Amino acid sequence: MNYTTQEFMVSACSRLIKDNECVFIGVGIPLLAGVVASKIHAPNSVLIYEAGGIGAISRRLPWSISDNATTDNALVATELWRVLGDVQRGYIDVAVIGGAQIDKFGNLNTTAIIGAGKTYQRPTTRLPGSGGANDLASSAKRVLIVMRLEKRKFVEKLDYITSPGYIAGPGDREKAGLRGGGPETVITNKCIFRFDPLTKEMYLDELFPGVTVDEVKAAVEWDLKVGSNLKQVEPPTEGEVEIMHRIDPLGVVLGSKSKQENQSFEEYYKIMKECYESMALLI
Amino acid sequence: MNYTTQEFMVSACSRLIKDNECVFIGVGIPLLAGVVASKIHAPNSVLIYEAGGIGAISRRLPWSISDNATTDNALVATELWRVLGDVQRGYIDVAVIGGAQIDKFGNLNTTAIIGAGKTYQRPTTRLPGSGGANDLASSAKRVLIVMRLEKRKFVEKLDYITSPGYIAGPGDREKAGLRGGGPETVITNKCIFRFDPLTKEMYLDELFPGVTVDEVKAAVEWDLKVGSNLKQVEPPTEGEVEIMHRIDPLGVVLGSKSKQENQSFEEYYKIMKECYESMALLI
Amino acid sequence: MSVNKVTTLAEAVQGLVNDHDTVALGGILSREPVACSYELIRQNKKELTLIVDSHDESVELLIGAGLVKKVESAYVWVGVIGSGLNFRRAVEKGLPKHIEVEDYTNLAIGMRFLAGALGVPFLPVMSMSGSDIPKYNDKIISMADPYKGQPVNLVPAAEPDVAFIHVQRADKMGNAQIWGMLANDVNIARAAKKLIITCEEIIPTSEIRKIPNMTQIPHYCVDAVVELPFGAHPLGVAGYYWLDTPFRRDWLKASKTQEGFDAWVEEWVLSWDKFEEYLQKLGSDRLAKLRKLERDNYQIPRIENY
Amino acid sequence: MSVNKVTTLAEAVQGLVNDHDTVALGGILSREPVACSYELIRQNKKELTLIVDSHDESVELLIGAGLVKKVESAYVWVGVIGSGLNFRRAVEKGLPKHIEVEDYTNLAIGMRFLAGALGVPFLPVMSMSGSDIPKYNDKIISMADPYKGQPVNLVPAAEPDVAFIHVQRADKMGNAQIWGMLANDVNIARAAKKLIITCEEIIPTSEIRKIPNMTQIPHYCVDAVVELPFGAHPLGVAGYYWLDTPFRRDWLKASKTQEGFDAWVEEWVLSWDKFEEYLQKLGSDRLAKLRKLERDNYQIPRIENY
Repeated sequence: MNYTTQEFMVSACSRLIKDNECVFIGVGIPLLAGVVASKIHAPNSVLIYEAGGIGAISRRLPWSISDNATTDNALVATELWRVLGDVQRGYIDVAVIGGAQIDKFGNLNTTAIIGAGKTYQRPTTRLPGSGGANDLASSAKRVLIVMRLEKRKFVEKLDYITSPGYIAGPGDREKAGLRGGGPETVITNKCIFRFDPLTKEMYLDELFPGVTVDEVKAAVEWDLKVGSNLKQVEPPTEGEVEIMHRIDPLGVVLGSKSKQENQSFEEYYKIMKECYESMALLI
Repeated sequence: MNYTTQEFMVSACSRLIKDNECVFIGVGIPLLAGVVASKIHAPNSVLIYEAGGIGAISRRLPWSISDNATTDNALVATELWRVLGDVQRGYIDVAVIGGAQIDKFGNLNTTAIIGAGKTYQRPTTRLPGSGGANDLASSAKRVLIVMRLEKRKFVEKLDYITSPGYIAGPGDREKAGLRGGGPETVITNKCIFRFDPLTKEMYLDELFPGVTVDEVKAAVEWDLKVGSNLKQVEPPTEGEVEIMHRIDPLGVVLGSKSKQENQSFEEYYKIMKECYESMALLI
Repeated sequence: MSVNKVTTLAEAVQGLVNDHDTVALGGILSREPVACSYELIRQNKKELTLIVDSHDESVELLIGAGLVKKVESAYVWVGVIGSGLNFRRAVEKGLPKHIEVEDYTNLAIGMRFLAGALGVPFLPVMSMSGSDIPKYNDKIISMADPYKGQPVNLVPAAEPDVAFIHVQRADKMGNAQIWGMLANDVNIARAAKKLIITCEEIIPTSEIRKIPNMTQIPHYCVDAVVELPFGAHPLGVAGYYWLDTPFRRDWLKASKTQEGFDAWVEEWVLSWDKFEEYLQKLGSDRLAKLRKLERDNYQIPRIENY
Repeated sequence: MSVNKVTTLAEAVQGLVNDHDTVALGGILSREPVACSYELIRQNKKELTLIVDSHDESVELLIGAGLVKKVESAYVWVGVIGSGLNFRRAVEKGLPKHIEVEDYTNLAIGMRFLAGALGVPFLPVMSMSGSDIPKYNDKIISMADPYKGQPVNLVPAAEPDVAFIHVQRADKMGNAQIWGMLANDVNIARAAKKLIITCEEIIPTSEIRKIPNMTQIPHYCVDAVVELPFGAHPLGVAGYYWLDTPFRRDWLKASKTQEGFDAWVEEWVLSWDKFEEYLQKLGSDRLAKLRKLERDNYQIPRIENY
């Protein structure tokens, strides 16, 4: 059986969600991972969206952390500051976030690639900013990071630290007064990284089938350490893959982007209807 | 026509409420005053209760700032801190509060009559505390005070300032950073006091019929000034009195306390039913 | 999603409350957790510190029974019907034991709970300047705000060991929906280290999902859920029952002396084994009438999904 | 109680918004006041400072049209479907004009609105320590809290001159009931000096009174009420309509160049006299389908009083 990297990433991420956890979730791969987990091994986990939706059972794939689907059949529909206040208070078990740049201590940049001779106010590439990612990185008990392993993303030094990982090393989170546990795992399209409990440095822990250590090292700017017990990522099960496709029959996350590029309104309408009808069967 | 002092106080207080005002109201005389105002000259005023009820149209006389009746048919039912936050933000036009002791600058004590040789922790008479009164005294645009004119209530020096009036005189509220306008009027069972715009000192402005200046002065510890244009309080109209009795047919506020002392549950039930049936006619 | 937190009040109090705990109570007059105060008295939990905004019976009872070491509050009294006799006796005369007082305003207590709910160490308020409240309370820190130089008063986060909140409806997970005035309950629920929800009715989670905007307390704040109809008697619960004023007047009369209060506790709190017996003692006719006085005026609306 | 604040959007913007104003926008993706952004562009209100948490089209449009001097925000982008091209172009290349940025987190922006709503000059947050956010933002003041010595970051109150919030339902006085996620709207409403409510439907005050717990914005915060069905298009409104993704994709494609965006604004924002014409241009069939995609999944429940 063949799997796409997206399916691999969703499956790998979903397995890191435990039963009974409050899971603070972003859209895309984390969302699919959360739903797969709740249907397979974590039936009592609760998905939480930043803008106020807690425990929704959506029949539509949410397109953001705040669209209408994030409160469909929810347990709670409330305010953004209230939900992020609950994160700060320590109620959230696990958060899944992404980034444009990451360094070896798991610090993330989603604000700006400043670039040579440029400034924060006039950078080479402006990115969206923190959103709630810094709040989650600061206070969630566990943090999972999902991002593609590509050149200039796993860097020696960030242009701007948007969301703290272990900052400059052991003890720094405590000194900064951050209560969350910091990053635990980085899930990419080629491998999974974890963090050394003593040095807090990111190391290669699991490889996707067919990926080599050298291939990973080539994409990482710093001198990447490899775990003493390098594992291979377990492939998705058929059950996992079936569920993710029922949730995303139009391939928003799992499919190719170009497929949707020139969709007419009529096609969009038809696919959206199919999507919620398919999901209805799952509930 | 004869009027009771309670009827006089309700009427006098109600006339100080203007149309379109947000009126932050305590129970008892202020509540009746608010309802009378809304039925006669201030149809667009909105009554606000501290524990979260805004704009209720109750058919039952509320017994507190937080009972079930305070949100009956309300415009908003929300949180205590939110409503008092709105006071602090400056949304409230007029607040009506009471006190156990008052001084000439309109400062109020509702915390403790400490007494000679006693302490705050072990006072002669412990009182309930501020509740929201300090918050209202600090931030409401206008403050009306309702209390009986009795010995040892209008004192030279308070044992404890619970709610600030003009503190120690002109400029003190501004120095303390208080945004509300401070006390405007004190309504008693014998007269109405106001505050000199320059000295901020309380002076006698209106007498109830049959009450003498000396009688008032005798009950006030400091050397009370009398307004240059001493007026007589206009008696209640028949319309006002009719409305207040329809709202309080069991005389909780208007009647004598002793009447209710030994009421059986059956009597209570019957009177409460009459009360809301009577009020239903008014809505 | 089906973690079941339903238990009995006796078990919840036994398992989650310790002597010397700091305790917060929800509601104000409406929805005060009076039955929880009965249970704390029955289990004789001692040396409690209470953090409350403005409370009536739920606090008066604990003070009168000698369980309380300290009260951090804005207001302790018995509404319009009388004074806080137990509170006065304890503070003025040290009977049955002296309690330490720490005064705030309602907004300041509200901000203490909000700070606790947000996980921040303090919040600023504009109130209390120019009054004696900060003078007698070391925990209030006055400062000039670093932005505009305005005087503000900081109050510390309230982080009670345990809180009791009585609501209309909750599911077995603890998702609680409160109707009518909310007092400070949304924040108390989050500020507390342990939270016991008592409710008039446990409803299916599917009912909660019909109107998630009404869920003020999410399950993840909740440690125990107890179904406890009339759990606020003699006080009221919006949509469920109105104030039992004659009962309140009777216990207030009894509270005129410590002996009178002790006898009242003996009769109304210690004489039964289960709360149902307390309700039987009141009689079903009386309870039905209290319900009618409320429901003739207000009922929780029926929520119809399409 | 019948003060009528109903007006048209054109009049509200004309009367209540000035050049150089600080402007806040409600919603996030759902209920973003997109039609209000159209109207600001039509009236060419200039040199605006925006304070927003995480926004999509409502902010992108204003930036692309050159109305914005500065953005104080946590996140500006176009959801999952693409980048914030206008934002990037303005910050990176100064087209159509450079905008100053001031970064926060979503919680920090939320606390800025909460501070404004409470009338306090600042609030503390635990986030942002150990990151570069405070390094580039002078308004964030780091301090050791005076209670426990913990590091906290103070953020200043947001006090926008004017805010736009699009809701499902409001009455003529301005009492607004919001369903689904609330974002920061409850605080934005209170923090703003002037507030314009646009809504899908104006409902009678008697409907508001059926469920006062759902009134998140009291009338006393509100300066103008505008009935504006589809006022968030192409974004969604819970219970009313779903995202018009193809429309979003088209304007995003147009935004790839400034010229493309300008032409898009000409066609979709400046070519009509009334918002109804914009809706006619979209076509009633398309609007009906967007409504169906939403209502097959979620409708605002019917509230039945007994």
